[in-house]
Amino acid sequence: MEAIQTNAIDAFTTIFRRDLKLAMRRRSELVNPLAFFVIVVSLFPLGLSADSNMLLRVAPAVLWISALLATMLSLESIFRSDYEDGSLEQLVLSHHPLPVIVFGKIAAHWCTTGLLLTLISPALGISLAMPTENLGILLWTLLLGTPTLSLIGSIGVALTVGLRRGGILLALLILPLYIPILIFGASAVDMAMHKLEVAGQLYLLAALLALSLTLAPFAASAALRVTLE
Amino acid sequence: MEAIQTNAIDAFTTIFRRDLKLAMRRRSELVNPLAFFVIVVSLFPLGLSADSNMLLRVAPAVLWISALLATMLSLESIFRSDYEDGSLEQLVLSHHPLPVIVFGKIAAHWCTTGLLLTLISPALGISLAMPTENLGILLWTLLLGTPTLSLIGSIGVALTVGLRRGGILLALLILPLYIPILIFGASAVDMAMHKLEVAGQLYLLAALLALSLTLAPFAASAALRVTLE
Amino acid sequence: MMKFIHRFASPREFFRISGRLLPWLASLTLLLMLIGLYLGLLVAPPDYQQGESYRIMFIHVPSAWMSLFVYTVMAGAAAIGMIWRIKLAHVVAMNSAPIGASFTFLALVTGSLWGKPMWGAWWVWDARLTSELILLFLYLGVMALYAAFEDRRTAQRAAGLLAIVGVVNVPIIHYSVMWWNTLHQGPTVSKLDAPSIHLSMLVPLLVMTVAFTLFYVVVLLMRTRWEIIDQERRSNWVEEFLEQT
Amino acid sequence: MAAQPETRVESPRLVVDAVKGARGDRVLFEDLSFALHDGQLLHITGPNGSGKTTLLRVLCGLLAPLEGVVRWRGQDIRSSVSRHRLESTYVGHRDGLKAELTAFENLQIVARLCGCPDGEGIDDSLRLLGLWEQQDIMVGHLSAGQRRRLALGRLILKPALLWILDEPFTAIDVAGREIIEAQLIRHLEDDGIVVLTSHQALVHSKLRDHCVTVSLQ
Amino acid sequence: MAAQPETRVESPRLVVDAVKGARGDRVLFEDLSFALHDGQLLHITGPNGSGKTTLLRVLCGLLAPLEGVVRWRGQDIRSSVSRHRLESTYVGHRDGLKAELTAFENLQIVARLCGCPDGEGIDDSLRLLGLWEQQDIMVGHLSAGQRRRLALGRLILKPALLWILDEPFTAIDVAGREIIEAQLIRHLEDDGIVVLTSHQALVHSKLRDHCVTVSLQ
Ligand code: HEM
Ligand SMILES: Nc1ncnc2c1ncn2[C@@H]1O[C@H](COP(=O)(O)OP(=O)(O)OP(=O)(O)O)[C@@H](O)[C@H]1O
Ligand SMILES: Nc1ncnc2c1ncn2[C@@H]1O[C@H](COP(=O)(O)OP(=O)(O)OP(=O)(O)O)[C@@H](O)[C@H]1O
Ligand SMILES: [Mg+2]
Ligand SMILES: [Mg+2]
Repeated sequence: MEAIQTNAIDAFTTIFRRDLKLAMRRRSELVNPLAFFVIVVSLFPLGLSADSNMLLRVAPAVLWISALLATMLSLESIFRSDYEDGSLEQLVLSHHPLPVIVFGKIAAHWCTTGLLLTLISPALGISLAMPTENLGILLWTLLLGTPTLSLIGSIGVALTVGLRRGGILLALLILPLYIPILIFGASAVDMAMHKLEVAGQLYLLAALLALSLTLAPFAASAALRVTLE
Repeated sequence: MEAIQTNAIDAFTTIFRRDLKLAMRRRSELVNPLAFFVIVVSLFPLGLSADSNMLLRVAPAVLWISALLATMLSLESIFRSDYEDGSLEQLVLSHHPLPVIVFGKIAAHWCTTGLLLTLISPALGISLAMPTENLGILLWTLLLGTPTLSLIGSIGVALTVGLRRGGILLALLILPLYIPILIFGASAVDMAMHKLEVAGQLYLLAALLALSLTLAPFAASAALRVTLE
Repeated sequence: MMKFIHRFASPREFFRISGRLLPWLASLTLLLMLIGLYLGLLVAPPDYQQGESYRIMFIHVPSAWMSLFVYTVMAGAAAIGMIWRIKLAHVVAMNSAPIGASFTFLALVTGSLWGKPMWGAWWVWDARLTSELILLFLYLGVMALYAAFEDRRTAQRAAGLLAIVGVVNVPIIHYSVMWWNTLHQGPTVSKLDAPSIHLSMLVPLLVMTVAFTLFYVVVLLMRTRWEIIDQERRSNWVEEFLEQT
Repeated sequence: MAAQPETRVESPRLVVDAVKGARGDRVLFEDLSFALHDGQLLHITGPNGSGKTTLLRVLCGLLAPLEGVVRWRGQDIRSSVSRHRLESTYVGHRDGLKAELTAFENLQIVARLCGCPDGEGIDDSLRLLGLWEQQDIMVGHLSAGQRRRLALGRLILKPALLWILDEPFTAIDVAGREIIEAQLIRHLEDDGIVVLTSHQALVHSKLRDHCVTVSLQ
Repeated sequence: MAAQPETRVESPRLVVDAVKGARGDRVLFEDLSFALHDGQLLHITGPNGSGKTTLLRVLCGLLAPLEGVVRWRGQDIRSSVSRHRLESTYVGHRDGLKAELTAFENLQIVARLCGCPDGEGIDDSLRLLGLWEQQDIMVGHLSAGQRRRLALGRLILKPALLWILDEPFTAIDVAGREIIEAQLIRHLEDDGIVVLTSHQALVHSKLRDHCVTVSLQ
């Protein structure tokens, strides 16, 4: 019993470190969700008339939607390359519990996307004319929300990874699940900007995070087993 | 001389019909850029507080940005699957001029994405509370703009197709090139909603289309030659 | 002339000649930089409107100019490399990208530092600012594409192609952004055109510009030399050189 | 259809019992039964498209058989998963290597995941496979055959009883083939079990002594 | 290193002249020269990673040689592209088939792109390759060997003088191998030229008569 437990932790760290190393190796992957986030956010001032009052009012929605899209676009990296070169098959066949392995991969994904997005978000908030005292709440909602995005996303990727062209189908599966997070996240920032109380939203985001932390690795593992057949 | 010319046209239609047929076969691909477009557009009322005055003012930007993202996400289908199964190699080695083949693929891509997006856009415009008399101009800007998106996009895909994980890198390469189209397209719709003259923008969009029609197939072919080495 | 170019374009000759030039160029750069900063920060009078904060101009304006200049050089070199298949041109193009991106970044940072006291905001979506930001993305795209390929020759040509496509787009971006911003509501941003500039400010500005250009040349030469060493590390002359040092 | 291995006293390690496999609507094999004892090699043969790959995926538990069961040490591999997983190694059509990591790093991950101490084991495998000099090259830069050799490295690293190999000799040159056959022989002599498919006959005579054949139609 | 074909009176069709090939920083072959006449088969051999694939890609013009030229009918293939393309067929490592189309549709596209009338030619090829019954199955559902057979179908459909084949026998069973060797013999007897790599020796003795070998180190 003891022995198996430490083994599972070993497996988690092996996978986590492996995926981080892979993300470092393909340097572009580390930089790019970030770059995408920055670019999409800056499309809005370009599409809108760049009047700062208007920008300010759409800022929470724009930031959250962009973070969501950036995460969504990078989701495939959780499983696709492993699927394509056959590594996923090998991981599924390993004697460690699959949820542990999947959890290692999700954790690595969040560190290379959601965490980075969160860290850069204040700068983008400023570019959309957000007042500095609201940047804290932006950070908090993203910090609580983006791990949930990675976790839920992993289920979608696991379901679509066997398909030839998962990309857009994935978006279709995932977006409806992302909507609650988007609504809570964006409205929390919006309300904070109107000087309203937002603890409720934050608790809800935290609850969603806890829920997906416990369920998503299992759901994603089950999905993988099915699609790999 | 005669003989070669008709051959090139044959090659174009062969490729065009092949790619359309492939898009039909993988049904998901036909539906999905569309579905993505619809979903992203409907995220905005969710992220914003759904007040219709606000929606109306952001509608042109939101529609255009979503169309742009939907096109961008489907770009990979132009070359990636052909690259992965080795068909692209074979197409490059065919004795037909590569730009003709590339052009056939771009045309098929536009028919299955940009054209469909354009056709559905009025319905989405209405859902964002746009007045009906402005839907015509929305249609026109998309009709002139989306082919340019496919054309420019093909260069980006050609450049990244050999890379293991082109997805987000592609976005980074392509978005700066898309910005002028976005600005002209969105501002034309916006100005039409303010009852201003927009012929200038439409001419510019047409000029960009003409420019990319003549250059993009050649640039994309050159890029393919480089990345296939 | 052609012969000289070809000789200079051969890696070995380039290495030899640039090795001789470098120390001189580097000291000249340093000297001009010091003079420019001295004149700009200490000698030039404070501005009657902006007080001391305008002095950031002596960094901002040259780096903004350089950001555009370097992009042109990069795209030109890439085109030369593609058309005449000159290795050295590709190397120059690809080594220009990070330098140009740094200048662009510097222009953005100094600009927004300057913008805070001037406009009360770190960033506004003004035409010039926006196109500078897009320029940064173009640079980053070129660099990312270059880094993404494992084979160096492929990387150089692919990224070079992107640089060339980008240069077609730069004027389009520039004008589209101007249009977009002026067509809408009136200018939210105070116009940048300063009234005819005083000589005591113009001189340090020009000195700094020359210094920045030289700085670019020096860094470019250094990076190019190291890349040549890396590329040709198996050839005899590089081994000889490495033994000497 | 089923092979008839010589009867032995001990109970067989791997038992395939009335298994039916299908892809899409097509039934590929039905009522297929055989049993393997320690030290036996099963060579699955059959023309293209007869279902060899499908059968191997059933044997390693990636695919559920439509009917019948596969038993390892007497237990259904679909219900008591971990024992079978711990004791078997599958090398499929695809190599399962990360192109961005070096040869060494790839083996390191294999070693860590199967809980064996790294270090020497990895060095030995690299030497054995003739990849010692390539150990710091990224796998994406290796040739088809070098990659295949590396994929087979997991056989050497992970101490498993059952080896399941789908066309292991693809892209591998003559010298490489000899190395791998030698490994197979060593494994069989240590009482291991091997199941493999290959369109080429096995070269080494010692292998043929251990060999049982099942051919699919 | 270079092979010495018997000298003939006519000038050789394919000439490889002092070619140097490299991947990454590594030089794989240098100063490699040989010439092929009509009716000759060139078997490129060499251990894993010696550069066989690289050489084939140079020969079909996908990769520029670092030094030297490849000449087809006396002209550099990198400068006068279309003649060489028209007259040669390359079947590489990957099959170049669309998984979503049926076997028939795949061959149809090949036929249309090389300008030959479809219809009969396609039927004949399917029959010849033993894929007549699979013609309406999507290629994604075919087995590894069936797909490889279909990929080789382009040799039969497109009337080309020069065939360039990278490990054509991968995943193909014994019967399939015989079919393909028979095609090679027919092509050579019609004065065609074949360049191929394969780690397995050629079986048919007639092929060996036409065969020249170049081995890379
Ligand atoms: C992040 C903010 C800023 C950016 C990205 C930026 C960018 C640029 C660029 C690209 C140029 C070169 C334009 C050309 O030569 O065509 C430039 C020049 C200049 N900038 Fe800025 N700028 C910024 C903020 C400012 C501020 C706040 C001021 C002061 C009010 C300022 C004053 C100038 C001046 C005086 C020039 C020289 C104009 C000329 O060439 O005649 N900039 N800037
Ligand atoms: N995903 C799938 N869906 C439907 N049918 C499939 C699928 N995969 C394989 N098949 C069918 O199953 C049959 C057997 O495939 P399998 O890959 O097991 O053959 P194989 O014996 O390994 O052949 P080969 O020697 O060519 O590798 C093939 O004839 C094919 O038509
Ligand atoms: N994209 C690449 N970048 C860098 N090096 C590469 C690349 N592709 C191949 N190589 C190197 O080139 C060498 C030759 O590769 P090639 O595929 O030509 O070998 P091969 O003779 O076909 O081998 P095999 O018999 O295994 O198929 C390999 O040793 C490999 O290290
Ligand atoms: Mg098989
Ligand atoms: Mg090879």
